[in-house]
Amino acid sequence: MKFAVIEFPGSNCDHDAYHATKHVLGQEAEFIWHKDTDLAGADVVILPGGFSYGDYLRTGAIARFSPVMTRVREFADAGGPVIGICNGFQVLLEAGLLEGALLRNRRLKFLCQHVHVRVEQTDTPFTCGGAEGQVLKLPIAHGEGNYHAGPETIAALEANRQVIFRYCSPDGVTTEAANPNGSHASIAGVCNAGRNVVGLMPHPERACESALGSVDGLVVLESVVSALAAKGAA
Amino acid sequence: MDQSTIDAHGLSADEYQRLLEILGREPTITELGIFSVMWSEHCSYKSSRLHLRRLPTEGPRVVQGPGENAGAVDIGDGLTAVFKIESHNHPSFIEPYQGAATGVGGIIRDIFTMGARPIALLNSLRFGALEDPATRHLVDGVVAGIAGYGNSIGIPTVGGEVAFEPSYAGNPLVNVFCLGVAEADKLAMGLASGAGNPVYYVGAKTGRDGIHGATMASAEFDENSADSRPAVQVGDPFMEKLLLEACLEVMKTDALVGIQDMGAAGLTCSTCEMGARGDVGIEIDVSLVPQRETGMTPYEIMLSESQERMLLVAKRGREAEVEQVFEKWDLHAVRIGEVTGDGRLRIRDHVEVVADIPNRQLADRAPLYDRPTTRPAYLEAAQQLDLAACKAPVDLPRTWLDLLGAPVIASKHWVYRQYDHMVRTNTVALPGLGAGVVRVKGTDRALAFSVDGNGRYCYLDPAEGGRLAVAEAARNVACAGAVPIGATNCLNFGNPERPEIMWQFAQAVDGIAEACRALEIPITGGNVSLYNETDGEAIYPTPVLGVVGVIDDASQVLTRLFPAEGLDIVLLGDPAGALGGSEYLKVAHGMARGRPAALDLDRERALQQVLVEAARGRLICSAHDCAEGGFAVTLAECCVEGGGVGARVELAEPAEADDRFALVCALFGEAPSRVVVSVASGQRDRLLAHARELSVPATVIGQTGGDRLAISVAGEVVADIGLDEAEQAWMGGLTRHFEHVAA
Amino acid sequence: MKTRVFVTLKPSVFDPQGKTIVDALGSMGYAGVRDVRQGKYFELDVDAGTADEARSLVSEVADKLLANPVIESYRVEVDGEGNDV
Amino acid sequence: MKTRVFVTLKPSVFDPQGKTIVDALGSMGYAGVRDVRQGKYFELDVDAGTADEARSLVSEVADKLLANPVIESYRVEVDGEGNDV
Ligand SMILES: Nc1ncnc2c1ncn2[C@@H]1O[C@H](COP(=O)(O)OP(=O)(O)O)[C@@H](O)[C@H]1O
Ligand SMILES: [Mg+2]
Repeated sequence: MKFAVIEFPGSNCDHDAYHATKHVLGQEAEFIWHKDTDLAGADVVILPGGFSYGDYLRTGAIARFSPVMTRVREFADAGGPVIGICNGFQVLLEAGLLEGALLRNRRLKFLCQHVHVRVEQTDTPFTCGGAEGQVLKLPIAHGEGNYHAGPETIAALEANRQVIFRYCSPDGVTTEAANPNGSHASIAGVCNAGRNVVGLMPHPERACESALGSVDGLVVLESVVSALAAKGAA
Repeated sequence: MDQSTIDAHGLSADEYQRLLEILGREPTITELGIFSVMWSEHCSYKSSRLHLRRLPTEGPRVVQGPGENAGAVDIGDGLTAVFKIESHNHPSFIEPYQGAATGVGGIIRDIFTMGARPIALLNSLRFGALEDPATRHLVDGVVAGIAGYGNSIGIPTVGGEVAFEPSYAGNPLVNVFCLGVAEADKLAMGLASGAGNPVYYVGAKTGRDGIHGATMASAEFDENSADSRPAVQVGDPFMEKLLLEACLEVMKTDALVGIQDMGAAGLTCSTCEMGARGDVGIEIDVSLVPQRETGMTPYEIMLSESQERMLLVAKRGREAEVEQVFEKWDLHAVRIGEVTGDGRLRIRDHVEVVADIPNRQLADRAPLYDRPTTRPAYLEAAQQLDLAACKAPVDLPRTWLDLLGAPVIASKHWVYRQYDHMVRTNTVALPGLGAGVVRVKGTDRALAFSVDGNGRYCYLDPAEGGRLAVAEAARNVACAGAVPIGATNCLNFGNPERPEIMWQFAQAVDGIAEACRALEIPITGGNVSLYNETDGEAIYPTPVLGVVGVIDDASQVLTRLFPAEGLDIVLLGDPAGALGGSEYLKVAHGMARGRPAALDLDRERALQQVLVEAARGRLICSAHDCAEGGFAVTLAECCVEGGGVGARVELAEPAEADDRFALVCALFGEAPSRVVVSVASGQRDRLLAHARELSVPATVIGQTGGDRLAISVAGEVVADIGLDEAEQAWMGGLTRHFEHVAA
Repeated sequence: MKTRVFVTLKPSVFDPQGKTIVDALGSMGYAGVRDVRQGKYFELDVDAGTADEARSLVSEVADKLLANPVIESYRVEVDGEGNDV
Repeated sequence: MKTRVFVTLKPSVFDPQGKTIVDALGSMGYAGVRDVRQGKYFELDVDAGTADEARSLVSEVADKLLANPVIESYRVEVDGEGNDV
């Protein structure tokens, strides 16, 4: 199975996504430069975290015009699994592949720390290996992760079960104190209507080895490996 | 050249005379500008060079000592750690966000210029008292600036230190350390060679930024400096990220001869130094230099300090390869000149020659001063500590909590949570847990680093302060389980033209040199920042040491936290502490007096050896150095943060038990070479035996467990606080000052 | 031709920056500042024959890039047009 | 009373954001955009009896908090004043 890790100018978690998929999961992985016009036959696309175009103007705003994004959109439209992590999530939102927007963190400061998120839905390729209500300990590192969408969008997302992760306390309760950035309804990650495109602010790729303090990110990355294996077998 | 122009360039009569000798004629204005920045304190180290020679710079692991853009030490597996520390004090005072941000940008360039991929940043910060809103504004801006740059470029900031003392109110210190890893045989050098080889300029366009920035860093502030502010440099971390990736990629091609970043004194310094190191000349045409503003003169182009620019010398015939790599990153390498065989730095504006200087002489004949030194008069009185007029504390638990909440001691999470400290997925000890530790992918190893320096100790005894700074940084690294293998230093002092300041400087260098020699930690580079004064008030003399250590097995890394209940607590080192220069004296009595406790270098060395070997043998479960606040504070720091465990300890009766301050000394007195470790009972005797072998005192003082922290002396509980109280005081001590700071 | 674009958060969107500024001003004694909203301001210098041309170019750029329609709205001003504030 | 504050980088100060936006627009085919400078825009609702009072309050606030005088300059507009652009 092959992961494509998209590299925008300024991406800085590209190597982390590559390391986690290639060296920890033992899968194939390839960097795809933002000017490339094909995805090298990848089965999964990762839009990594970082600061594409320095986060100038707005996070993800410039990256979404990169040539490679046309291919990513086609891949997603055809049902291919796409995950946007942190800045990658921001790019997916700007590109309209996911709904909503991310505002400055409630307290304005950039925040780097471990948080807990609850898995809300398990029928996406990135959560199928988890259990509903399972609590994952994952790092965040962002200044603009405060999820916002209009009331109708929120209602639709909730009705269609498109909220995939919510910030919560270690025992799984969503509280204001456990919401690090002020996100609406503690939303930490969402998926599209087709459920194959997922975006989240926490970094699963930073939590795949016990030396780094948590292995809960494996739930996310191993899910897609088993989802695709199952599909291949079927 | 008229005298006022010469004066405006800060050249003394002697220096100007030397310039005339070298040129054999009157200089052009561009030449005068070039000499003035190359011979400024900042670039030439004219006041400090003589002293820096006393620092030990050699050792079996040293791959690159001082002289290049950064030093390098061997870390095994054919890899080297490339690291350096730099100050950005003056710019950060003028514009805290941009000053700190561009400081980070500058030190990162020094590292990747050497061909190393930067993998960690640390910072050492000093500000005035936090009660002053102006200080809070500075702290907020500086921290945001460090975060803004480091986070964006994607290099984790894994540690540092912050202290607050009134002496830094008008002159904060912002020192930034960066470390990268390179293959030992692939280090790049900042040198030019081969007449006819093309010289390339790459990166941001040149504007009128920070012209005379290097001379600014070489003059003290006064009331007028607020008005004569030069254009502030604005950092562009996105550009630097592109440069970083493109330069590392270009270096893999072997089409490069040399490379150097344009830091202070920009194009002037980079052309001159690259030429001088390779003993060649360089000729460039400034009209080819990409410019952001119109109508720039050759003088301005040569002296601009615009950020995010690099100078490269490529091999003739390999131009296309170099240009292609930069194109890929949307950077356009521009050929602005070539290497020449005549040893001259020749600057043209189209066809007109605007400067023509013998390069070696510009670099090598920079002035060197043996400035007079005098022992400062304040020392006599300041070193006397008379507590007769002081009230001894009646409520020791209260004093304990007050110290835990003192901003110098309290948790710095308000600072480091703003820094991405996990990017690159190497950080195996998060900031706040002791030394920063990152693993080296592709090996089993990890590197640990700490930056330390106590300005108050140095103020009270500069030589001892220098020794203590080395020892503390190295001890912090050893507490993580790492063997200290190299150091860099940033020497922040006042005006060197004052003999008292120069004396502090010379003494501190002696102290650092002595300790580095004894602990076998070579200095591979560093930075000197002088003229840190405002209206004649100097900062505390503040040498900051950055020590790098290596751990062969990354899974053996230790932090400060007691990991479980039921462990034995052992104090390594002599239990006695002293109040001279202590944080207790400052917090409880508002005094900076006495002498810091003296360092025994043999003891220190043995202690660090015990720590490293105990970590390697997995004898101990945690280790934490007794620093500011003494034993009691250290013990609490082993317990607090997110579900820690309590502790109950028993100390021996102090020798001068009848002294009113005997208990205070035992609890809050400070002294080097003391470390609190936790150990599983099965390993305890091995640890004690091992310590005994190396003549390091080791005392079992208690056990971990429960939800209280209790210290008894001679069977009687003298201080007992709740874990939650301790945690609250410590977690809130710094943060509470920032509840109302706007963005 | 000189043009200006003002990007503001839609009224329904919470503005954490504005809120922090109001709070800070309150604690500095400026209680008279009741509300603050922070937006972005761009000055664009464009090649255009007429003010109309400039406006249509800049509006397109604002639509596509400068503003995020999910949370923001924008307003364009062009030199030489009668700009009402 | 409604007021507006425009904060811009001083002309000599480098604006990396503006530059990145121009470059991005260039590669999107908008070569007609020659230069972009990005600034901040604030809408302040203040208690003030007269436009003059509002202007002096807002100018003070801009000086102290909204603009960084070392690298930025600002301009204030008050509803009901004849604002020249
Ligand atoms: N400016 C900073 N940036 C990042 N981490 C910091 C900073 N200041 C302090 N820390 C972290 O907080 C912890 C405590 O710092 P310090 O009190 O200096 O420790 P020590 O007394 O062991 O030297 C360390 O882990 C350090 O890395
Ligand atoms: Mg320290």
